[in-house]
Amino acid sequence: ADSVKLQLQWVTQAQFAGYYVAKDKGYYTDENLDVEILPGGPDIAPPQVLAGGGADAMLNWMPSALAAREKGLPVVNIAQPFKTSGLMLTCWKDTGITGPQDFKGKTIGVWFFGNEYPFLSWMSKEGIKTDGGPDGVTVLKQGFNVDPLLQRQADCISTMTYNEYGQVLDAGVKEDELITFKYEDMGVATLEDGIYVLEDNLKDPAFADKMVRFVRASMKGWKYAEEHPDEAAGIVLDNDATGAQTEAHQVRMMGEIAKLTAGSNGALDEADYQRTVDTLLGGGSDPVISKQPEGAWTHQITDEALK
Amino acid sequence: MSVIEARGLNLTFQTNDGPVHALKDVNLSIDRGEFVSFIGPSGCGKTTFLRCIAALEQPTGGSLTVNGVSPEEARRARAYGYVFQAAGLYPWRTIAGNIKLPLEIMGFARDEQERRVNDVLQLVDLAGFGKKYPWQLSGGMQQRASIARALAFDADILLMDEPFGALDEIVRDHLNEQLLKLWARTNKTIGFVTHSIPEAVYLSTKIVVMSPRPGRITDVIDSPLPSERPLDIRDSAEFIEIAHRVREGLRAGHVDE
Amino acid sequence: MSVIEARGLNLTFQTNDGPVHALKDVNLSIDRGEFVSFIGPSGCGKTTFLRCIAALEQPTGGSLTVNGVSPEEARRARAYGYVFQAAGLYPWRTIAGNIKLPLEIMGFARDEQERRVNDVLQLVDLAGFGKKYPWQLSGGMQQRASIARALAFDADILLMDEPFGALDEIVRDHLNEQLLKLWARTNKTIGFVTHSIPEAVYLSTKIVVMSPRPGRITDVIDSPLPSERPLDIRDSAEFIEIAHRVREGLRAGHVDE
Amino acid sequence: MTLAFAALLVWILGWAVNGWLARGPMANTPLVRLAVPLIFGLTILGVWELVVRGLNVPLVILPAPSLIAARFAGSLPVLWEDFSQTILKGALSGYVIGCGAAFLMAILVDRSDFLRRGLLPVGNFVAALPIVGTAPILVMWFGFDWQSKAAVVVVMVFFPMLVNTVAGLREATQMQRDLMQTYGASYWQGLVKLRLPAAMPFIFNGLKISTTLALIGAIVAEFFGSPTVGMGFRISTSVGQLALDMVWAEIVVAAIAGSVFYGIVALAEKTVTFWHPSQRR
Amino acid sequence: MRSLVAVLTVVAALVVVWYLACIPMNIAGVLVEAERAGATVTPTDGAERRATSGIVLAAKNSFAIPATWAQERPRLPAPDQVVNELWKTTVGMNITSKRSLVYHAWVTLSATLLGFAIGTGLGILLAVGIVHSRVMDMSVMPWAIVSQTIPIIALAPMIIVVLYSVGMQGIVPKAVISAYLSFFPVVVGMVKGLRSPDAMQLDLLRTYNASSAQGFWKLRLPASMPYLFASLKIGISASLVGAIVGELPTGAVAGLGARLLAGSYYGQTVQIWSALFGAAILAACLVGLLGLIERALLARMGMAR
Ligand SMILES: Nc1ncnc2c1ncn2[C@@H]1O[C@H](COP(=O)(O)OP(=O)(O)OP(=O)(O)O)[C@@H](O)[C@H]1O
Ligand SMILES: Nc1ncnc2c1ncn2[C@@H]1O[C@H](COP(=O)(O)OP(=O)(O)OP(=O)(O)O)[C@@H](O)[C@H]1O
Ligand SMILES: Cc1ncc(C[n+]2csc(CCO)c2C)c(N)n1
Ligand SMILES: [Mg+2]
Ligand SMILES: [Mg+2]
Repeated sequence: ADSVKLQLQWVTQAQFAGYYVAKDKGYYTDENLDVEILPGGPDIAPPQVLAGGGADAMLNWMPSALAAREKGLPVVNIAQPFKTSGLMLTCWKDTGITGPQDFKGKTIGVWFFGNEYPFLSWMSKEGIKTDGGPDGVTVLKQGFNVDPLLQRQADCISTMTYNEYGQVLDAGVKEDELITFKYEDMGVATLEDGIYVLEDNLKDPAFADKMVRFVRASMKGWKYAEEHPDEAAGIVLDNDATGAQTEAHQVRMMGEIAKLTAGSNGALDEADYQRTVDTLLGGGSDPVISKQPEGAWTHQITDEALK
Repeated sequence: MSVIEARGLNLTFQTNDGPVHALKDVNLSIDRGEFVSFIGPSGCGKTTFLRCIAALEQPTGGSLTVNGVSPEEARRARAYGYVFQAAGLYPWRTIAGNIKLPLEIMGFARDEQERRVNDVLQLVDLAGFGKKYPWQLSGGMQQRASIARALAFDADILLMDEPFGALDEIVRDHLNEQLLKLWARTNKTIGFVTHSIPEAVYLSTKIVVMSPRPGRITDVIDSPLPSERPLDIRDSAEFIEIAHRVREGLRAGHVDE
Repeated sequence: MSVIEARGLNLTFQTNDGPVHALKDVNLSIDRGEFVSFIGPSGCGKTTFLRCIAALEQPTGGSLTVNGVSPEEARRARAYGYVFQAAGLYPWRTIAGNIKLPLEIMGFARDEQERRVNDVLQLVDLAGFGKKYPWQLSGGMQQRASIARALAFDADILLMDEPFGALDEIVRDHLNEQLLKLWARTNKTIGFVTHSIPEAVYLSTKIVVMSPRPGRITDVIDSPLPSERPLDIRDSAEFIEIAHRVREGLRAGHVDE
Repeated sequence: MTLAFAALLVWILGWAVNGWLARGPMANTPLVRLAVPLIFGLTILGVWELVVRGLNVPLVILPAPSLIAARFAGSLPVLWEDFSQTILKGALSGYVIGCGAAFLMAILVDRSDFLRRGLLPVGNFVAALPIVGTAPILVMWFGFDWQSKAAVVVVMVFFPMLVNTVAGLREATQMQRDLMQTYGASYWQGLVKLRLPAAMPFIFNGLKISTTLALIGAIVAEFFGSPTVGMGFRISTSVGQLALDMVWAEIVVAAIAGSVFYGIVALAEKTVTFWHPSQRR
Repeated sequence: MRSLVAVLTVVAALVVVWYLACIPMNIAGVLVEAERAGATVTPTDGAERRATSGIVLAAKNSFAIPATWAQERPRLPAPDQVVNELWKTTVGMNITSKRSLVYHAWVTLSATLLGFAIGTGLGILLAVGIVHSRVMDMSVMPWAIVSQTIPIIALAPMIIVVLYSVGMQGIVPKAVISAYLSFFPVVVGMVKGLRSPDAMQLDLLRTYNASSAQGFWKLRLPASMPYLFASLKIGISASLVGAIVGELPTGAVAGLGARLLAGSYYGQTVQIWSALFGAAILAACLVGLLGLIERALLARMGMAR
């Protein structure tokens, strides 16, 4: 069987259920693939692993992937299982925040490590400075949990609909104590969790063929996971080596993830791509990418896979 | 009047090999102005006895008084100058600084400190070396500095534990002479540990011969030598006679080895 | 035949205080089977001279031959047994193990090693202590063990740097006797550093008196004493006469201090 | 390939020059003592440059030294800001507080045999708590700014310093203590005139160990939450942005800062403990 | 025996302080929870409460104090919570379970031991080189010091990626990081130890015309043993920290580091603390084990007194 290594961008959780389901259900084996799923972590950069040859494909947020491309690492999106963005800002209502313009003077937790681009684009679109001045926002590099919000060290933090937001609620906070801003709703959504490979590799027909089979099986896994969320969550739990995940949490996450993958058959929607690029380029003074990317995506694989 | 008075003194160290009887039933009385030497094989308790007098060690039995009070009280009254077997100078202080140390602790005035440091440096032939650090001096010079340190604050009782062990014979002779002169001038009471029979005989008014396991006094010899003692007194018949007696005493203590 | 031959030997140490003339124009010749003592005040270069002979120090001038070849070559031929000022036993080896050390290094056979260890232990009165560790022995016993170690491989030349400095007089007398016997029996050439005039006179066929700054030889005294020397030879007129001469020589070297 | 071969050549050459210098007559001059490690460092840099170029190692894996140098020179303002946030504010204040507190504690502990027996094992246990676990907790307690970094540093340096100082205070020999006794010296006189000076080599040992700990602690703690400035922040963010040249520029800053910091403490040690055999030559 | 009593006393005192500290640390959170549950707390206004110190809050709401020791996500978990969690995840669980701390400790331990072995071996080799070669001494030693000023956590991901790219995964990258942290104390201690024989001991060997190999085996090496063990004890805890650091960027799939991270990621303070203590206990055991080996070895060498 052909071996494929997939680098995730975070630890094993339902966010990556499709791949685990495909592996567990034998979809990869059916395609004559031997897939190894490499969990990510707080300071593992999937593009770096890809560049080092440690993985054949990676999952990444498109802003981060495009930035890597500009840095000279030619990564290409070959499939986009996530249709919708799950990223949002969650704020305490009692801070008086009602809209983006109220962020001025507030403290906001943001994930860095390549995940800061959507936020920076949004802020520059709103014309809000992020350097901590009185009429800008004070940005904190947020750790891995929702403590900054709960401990009131930040007025808002970044959350994913499927994960951290649930954790905030789990901590006993009522939804009406909070106000949330989904990037999707604010019109600054960027594509998340696409599958990327190195451009040069794609020229190799054998590799391309491998990816075709990989994407096909993966999408089959995703669709199965969408339809059987409880079972998918169970499969993810079985694959979690840390033993730290709880069933309730993964089931809920799977439910939310299903909403994000729902609209996608795996092929990248050009309009979504263009919206992402525009958002990133639109960032006034400090854009994340400086020019329209060329060849950052291809339908070559999905066309074949979805035939 | 008796300055140091030991009655049935015992000291037993508890070690993990069992108890060590470092001192057993030691009786001794030393008068003001006496020069007493302690001699005996290694491990017979000479150092231990000196340490008891200086209240550095607590006897486990018997009584010991110094100037009529307990050693502890005498220590607090700063009755002792003590010279250890090794020089034991503080390496971070100059020679002068080392000699000044007890003076600082006892609260002497600044200029008095200077004066005394100069005096004792002169006395031990180290004038001009005050600014050096201990490791810049030879072993003999270090030992002399440590003697100077013990002399600086002019205690009534001077306890010296083999102070000249590391020196060559000429320097040793010279310092012996100096010490005798100092003693004659100041009328201090001196307790002096040595391994050298001639040295003990030459210096002392009283020689205490000790023997080990358990540490005890086997002989106390009062010297009939005059207090005026040129170096060549060591060739006199009287001297040789006393030396012989000391040697016999020592040899007796060695039989068990 | 002359075993050790020094001609105009010089050794200057470069220190950051300037040069130290440890040895200056030293001329000496030692014949096979002689027992030569070196005596002199601290720092006069006794140790340095011994170290030059053993090729532990490189002279800066003059010539020095041992057995007709350079000290370095003699060292490679393992011509020396050296006893240092302190015992310097390896704490992780038993007494027997310490004595075995040179034998292992020189590649003696196993059983030969055992035999020699037992022999020399006997010789220095330490039979039965072979299995003990150094720190389980008294200072005197350690020193004897270190002598045994130097004797074990039976070198022609024995160099001893104040080997008995730390011992009390009785033990010292005893070891002096033993050493003389050994020397008489084996006809080794011995270089011996000491601070004690009686010791030097009692042991030697030749006494080298040295004086410091710069280190040089001020007197070489050939002893007329017979090779058979009971301890009480020390009370003989001849002995006292030589001792006197040595003392005078030493005193002369001390004037500048 | 030829470049890789050149790398080998550079290595041999550098090593040969050093060998010649170290065995030469000037080996003990300060100039050579400085030159030899420098040449060694330059040799490594040369080899690194040639290997990276020769084997076409991707920038996002390992940038060449020349690139790092260019980035370093081009980012001085940012580097300085990060340096002052992490080192000047976080590491230094934590170092001073941690070492100072440990010093005072050591003097207290030293007075009581009971405390010493009880506290030191517990202290060793606490010192074994891995920083990657304590840092998130302290960030949660002390907030995102430099205060939490200083707290991490305090926790990291406290026990090594305590253990060393306590050991140092017991360093005075029995004879030196006895001497103080014969003078009837008070506790404080004994402390100031004997035990503290005698403890200095140990105290400086603790201070030296603590320098590197302080630096690492302050940087690592920023991985677990920080404002948008600081060396740790920059390193972790730049890795995510694949700006490896920036990462290495920060590492260079860390190495320079660490070496200078260490050097200053070592120099102070040399002047204060000039009397100790290890400082004499 | 006396030491045991002393340690227990100190521990007891610390536990008391710890319990007391829980009150002001956790009270704010407890009050928010109580308020959501419908209790009346003073002051009632949340903003005002946040401006009040923990001690004052505790005084005004003494009814809430017991709850500060039993929160689910405390700022500072109470000792019994940590001990409970430790118990539950070690003794109370099958050790092959992924939820068992013993399983994770084993994962970390294996990387630690491998790293420690590599680091110690490398450290000793370097030390031997430094002692026997002036060039090595002058060139390498300063850079060894510099190497320790580099924050390993910054290098860790790169080391992992580089090793990934040459096909090494799993335990080796972690062990490399742990070796990087442990080699330095070993070098320093071993250099000191190999240089500890005094001039006289070295001269003695010269009079025997011993070769430098003989000098190494018969003098330098045995003389260095006490120093070696002192630094091995530091080295092994450094190794452990290295293995834990190495677990973070390797996907943190298993091991104490993964537990720390997972606990941190889900705000499970109790789990963080128990993993933290697990790590410290593991370190203590390793150091203790080395101590026993040291005692046995030095006793066999006759150096124990
Ligand atoms: N602190 C101690 N603990 C246990 N035993 C001790 C202690 N101090 C001394 N001893 C033992 O007490 C005995 C007497 O020792 P002391 O030091 O008084 O002998 P000494 O006559 O001064 O010998 P030396 O001439 O070698 O200095 C010895 O057997 C010694 O081993
Ligand atoms: N390695 C050295 N470097 C510099 N000076 C030295 C060195 N070794 C010895 N000296 C100096 O050389 C002189 C002679 O020293 P040496 O050790 O030979 O004296 P010694 O006669 O053995 O004295 P002692 O009786 O004190 O042992 C002294 O002044 C000493 O300070
Ligand atoms: C260091 C680091 N911080 C944040 C993210 C952001 N992120 C992207 S996906 C995801 C999972 C959400 O539950 C998270 C947290 C990251 N990748 N690495
Ligand atoms: Mg004594
Ligand atoms: Mg000498």
